[in-house]
Amino acid sequence: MAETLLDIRDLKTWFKTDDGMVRAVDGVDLRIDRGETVGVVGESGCGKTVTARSVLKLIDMPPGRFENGQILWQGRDLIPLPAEEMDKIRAREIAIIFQEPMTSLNPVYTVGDQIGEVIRQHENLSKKQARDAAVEMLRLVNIPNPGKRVDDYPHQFSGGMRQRVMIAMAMSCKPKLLIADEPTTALDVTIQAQILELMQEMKERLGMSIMLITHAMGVVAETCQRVVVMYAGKVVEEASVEALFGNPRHPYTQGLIRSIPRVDRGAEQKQRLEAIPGTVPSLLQPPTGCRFAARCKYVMDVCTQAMPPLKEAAPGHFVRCVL
Amino acid sequence: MIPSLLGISVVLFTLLAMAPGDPFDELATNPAVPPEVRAALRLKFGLDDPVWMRYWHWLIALMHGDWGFSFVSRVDVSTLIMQRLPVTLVVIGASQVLAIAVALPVGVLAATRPYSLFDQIANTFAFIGFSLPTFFTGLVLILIFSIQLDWLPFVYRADIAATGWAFYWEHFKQSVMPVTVLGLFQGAALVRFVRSSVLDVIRLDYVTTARSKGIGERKVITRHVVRTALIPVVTLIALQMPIVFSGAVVTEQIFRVPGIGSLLISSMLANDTPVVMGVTFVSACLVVIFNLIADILYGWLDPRIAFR
Amino acid sequence: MAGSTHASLSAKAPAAVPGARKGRRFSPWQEAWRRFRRHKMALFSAFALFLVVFGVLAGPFLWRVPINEIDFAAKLQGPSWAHPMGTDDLGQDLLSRLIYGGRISIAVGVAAMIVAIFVGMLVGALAGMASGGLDAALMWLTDLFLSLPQLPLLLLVIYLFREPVKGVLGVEGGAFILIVGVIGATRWMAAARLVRAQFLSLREKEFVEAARALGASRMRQVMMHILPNALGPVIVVATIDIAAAIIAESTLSFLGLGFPSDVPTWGSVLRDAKDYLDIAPHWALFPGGLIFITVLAINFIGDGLRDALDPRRVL
Amino acid sequence: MGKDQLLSVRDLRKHFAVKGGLFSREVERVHAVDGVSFDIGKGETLGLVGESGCGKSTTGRCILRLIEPSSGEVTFQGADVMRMSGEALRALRRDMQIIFQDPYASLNPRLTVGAIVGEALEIHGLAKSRRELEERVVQLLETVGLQPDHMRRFPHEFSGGQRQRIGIARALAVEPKLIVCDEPVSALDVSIQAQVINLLEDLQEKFSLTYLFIAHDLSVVEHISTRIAVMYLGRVVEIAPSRDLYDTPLHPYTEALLSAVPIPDPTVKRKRIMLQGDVPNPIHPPSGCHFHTRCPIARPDCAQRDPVLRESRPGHWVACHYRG
Repeated sequence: MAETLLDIRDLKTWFKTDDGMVRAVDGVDLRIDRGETVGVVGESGCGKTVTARSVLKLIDMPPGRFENGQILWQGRDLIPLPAEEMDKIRAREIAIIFQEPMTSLNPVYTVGDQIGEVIRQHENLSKKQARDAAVEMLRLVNIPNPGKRVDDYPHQFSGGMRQRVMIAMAMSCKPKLLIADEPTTALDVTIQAQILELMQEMKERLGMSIMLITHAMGVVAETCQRVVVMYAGKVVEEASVEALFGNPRHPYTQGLIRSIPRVDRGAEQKQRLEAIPGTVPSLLQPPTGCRFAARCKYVMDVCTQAMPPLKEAAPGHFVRCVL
Repeated sequence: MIPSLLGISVVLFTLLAMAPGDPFDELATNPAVPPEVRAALRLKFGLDDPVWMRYWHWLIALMHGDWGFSFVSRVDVSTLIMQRLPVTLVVIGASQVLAIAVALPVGVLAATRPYSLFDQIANTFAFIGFSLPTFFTGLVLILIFSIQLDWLPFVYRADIAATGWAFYWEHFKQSVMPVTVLGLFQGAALVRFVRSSVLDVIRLDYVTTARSKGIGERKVITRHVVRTALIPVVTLIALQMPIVFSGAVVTEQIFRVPGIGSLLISSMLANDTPVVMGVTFVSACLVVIFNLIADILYGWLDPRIAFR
Repeated sequence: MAGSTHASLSAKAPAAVPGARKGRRFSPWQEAWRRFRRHKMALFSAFALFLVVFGVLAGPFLWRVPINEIDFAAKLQGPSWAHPMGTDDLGQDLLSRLIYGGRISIAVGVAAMIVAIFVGMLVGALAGMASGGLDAALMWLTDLFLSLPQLPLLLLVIYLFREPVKGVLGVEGGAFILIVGVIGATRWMAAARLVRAQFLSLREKEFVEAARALGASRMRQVMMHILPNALGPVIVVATIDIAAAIIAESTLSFLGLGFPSDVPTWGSVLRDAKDYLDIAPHWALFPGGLIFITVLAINFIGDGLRDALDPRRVL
Repeated sequence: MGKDQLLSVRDLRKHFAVKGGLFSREVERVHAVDGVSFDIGKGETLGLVGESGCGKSTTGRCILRLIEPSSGEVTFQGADVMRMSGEALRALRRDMQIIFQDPYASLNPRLTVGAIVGEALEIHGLAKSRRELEERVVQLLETVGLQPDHMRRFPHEFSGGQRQRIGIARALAVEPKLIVCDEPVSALDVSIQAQVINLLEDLQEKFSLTYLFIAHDLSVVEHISTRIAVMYLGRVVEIAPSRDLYDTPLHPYTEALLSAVPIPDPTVKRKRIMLQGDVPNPIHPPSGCHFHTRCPIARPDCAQRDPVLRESRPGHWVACHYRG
């Protein structure tokens, strides 16, 4: 078995709001091994982004706080780590890219400055050397004419190019893990394909792992080896990508897969979409039982009484359902 | 900039032209001026010309620095203003520096620790600061530091009979109160603005990106937050210049600082119209110049502007 | 002040899922009141302002000492039972003079705000609905007025027009109209810019587009969809404008260019008092304190309203 | 297209002026819509797909005259939409409606749901009394799957999917014939998307509606549309029945677009056509065929000649010099 890089255990990240405590992440277990791509899927508000940001402790505290759990990075818990120690992990060991390439770069500095800043922080380089390294990174992510573009400001780049710059920045210290938080959601489909391919290429070149946060099942199916499905702050299913799409066990996962229109199906297979009725429950006072119970078509009495545990239904296939 | 100055000159001229009576009333009521001289003056200043002609002549004269003649002091208005202007600029400049020096750190600190005790105290003082009218703060300071404690003089004297360090010390002592009054009033409004501007920036995605780089919170705040948050602050400082001038007029009046503000008030009370017009125009010009400086600073702070 | 940035802070926290407050229903105005109530200083200030306004309105009926009763025997006295706020150099009762002055100051503040907001909304709405030439011209005018030094201009206008207006409208009425008009005329720009910005952003909003697609007339679009949504920030600016106008009026009076010298306003009482600071500090502290408390209360209420009506803007 | 045609668009263009400099002169022009033509038959759904900035939303709004087009013809039920004004335009508003993308921005936060849905009835005088209006609003809410007591609530009390239903009820109030659906499900979560798509399909059947369905998501468009028009940089590059378009795409852009759509099935392996670079700036669109800068099969003359949309197979139109 491969070496475990990241091991999140029973993580609870809650937010204090005017209306009460929002349990955005409410007991999440997640493991990422060296060299693998793990997809974390779920709808908006399911806690996938908060989980990702919790790993790098990028949550504003207050209003957020770690209520419980451990984030073990190569065996070391990050939660109690002091800020200076955490800064040595950021970018050098774990890097992150975000959904909105348009707003993720500081508009008042050149992209060269911003890439150079990371490099100089973690490696002892001169300004000139850092600039050269930034040019090299831009070349690596296939930005045309990197020697010239390194002095351009973010607003002079298109959305897809900015995401490339973000990837260049994230890769510049050769991290072991890249957290990609909806990296292609804001991009057009042809640009999305380019970025996904670039990430794949980077992964192979640097031998790193990827934690891919997304709501698009298609993206997961095409890029990940293992998938974690989240619903209302909890992991409901975890399996290899083949097992998850071939034999989804949780009713939510099943619904999610069946509610997507499939462009590859012929007319004869075309059918009405299977919608999941209702809406996501409030994370302020989540229901006591299974959080999906109110929308589940197989719901039973036992579902509303206690939260079912995440149990191994088949080797490597975990599901949080009594069925 | 030129259109604004022209606009201001039109506003001023319109006011002057609409005002009843004639700017030469003062001369008219003065028995020492013979009627034929008055008629000659009317002709010279073209008072019987159509309005636009009068405006044109007035504008040309204005641009040549020919701003008229003070009826009271019997000197050229431009000379009078040039005598008084440096004092005002020093007071305003010093108070702006004080305001920024107080507001920047306090505002940034308050915004990085929202709802902390520090934030709440800073916020309360900011509210008190800009709710206190300058004339009242001035009187209270005089009451405390000049009358009760007798530390500081409450009359500003232009002619200090001292040399060397003593000269500067006296100047410093008499400037403390006017500068403080004006500076704290400005600073209070600025604290709130800096705080909100920083709060706006601190939520942005690129600040999270900066944090994820592991460069440390200090660098994140100074390099990535403050720099961008300053952009709207610069605009606000420029936009507030008219208010600063208003404050300066009052402060100069209270502490009897011989600047253009007190010149304005004394000329009004003495019905010295050319001086009143001149001072108003000069202060308008200064505001426009400050706006221009702000625009330049803005372009320098924000690279996106240059490409528009 | 707690509360002034609630919205901005919780923006990062995941949005509370709708339906979280099931059963409790709030109209937008109720929601605003709920937020306003959380701003403790604003609530307290509203109470303080109510006391001041009630005091100056009901004061003359409760405290019947005439404002101009001269009593040299009692001049420059500190607070006492006979004169709760002391007397001035002519032995006139300060309490009744300040009650009278408060009426003027607050009336000027409110009236000048109405003028400023009316002009500002008119200019802003016109500029915001008309695009192109008219918009550019109106905004140029607004920027021009913004760069005028307000106080010198105020003083200039009053200096030039005081006499003729007095001739037409009488001493006190003339001064009132002139001061209100001039303060209003130099303070409408903020409202104009704000209303224009609101209109520009709102008229592109999809719900306005939907109304257009339904065939709503331009008037209906403005009155039903744009204006009600633009109103929140305008109310905030209007509130703070009252405070600014009170300061402006007091400043004019303090400089001796406001109301005629025999009319006691808070500013003019302070002006008279400033030469007696050493022997009768109470004379200056009472009017100054009243201006301060009134202005502070209004500013806090404005802040509370901002939290309630316009959660995203902070200044 | 025959006599069952409801809407016909010919050579529609919209240029936005980019203003700048002193006195806001027009300095540049964005060619948002650059000569678009298509027809929609009664009861069908025409999908309009393309990437952001290709002009698909502008096209939809120009048809409704929410944006005044720069030139071109729009004929609705035989009437010239471009020349309508006053009463005729008001009448048109009853026949053509729109559903928006952003369920948060598309409902006036100050009005109750009842007022929002009832507004059209009020404007067009479709209800004689307060009671009749309320009854009609209740009926509309039930049609889109909401409860009658929802009419007294305000938009902020609803989730995204429910708000989208309110927007649909508002559009249905005037009993339109054509509804322009402008990215109606893009802002919704996957499970909610399916609810809204199903609702739109049900309503189409129930009220024999015609849709112009604008979206960037090819799988959604393919699912709901009878025919699909693909747009690139202000122009339609291909129109075909939806299955036909998927099975045999002719235009190289359509081909690349289809191959880039991720399939939620790890067992499906496809060859992906990777397009190079980004969509060019619509201020300076490339000469000739707008796609030639990224086209894998471009030849030198593609930069010179504008391709015209021609019928390569019955019902399958394509604008390419070398395909079809």
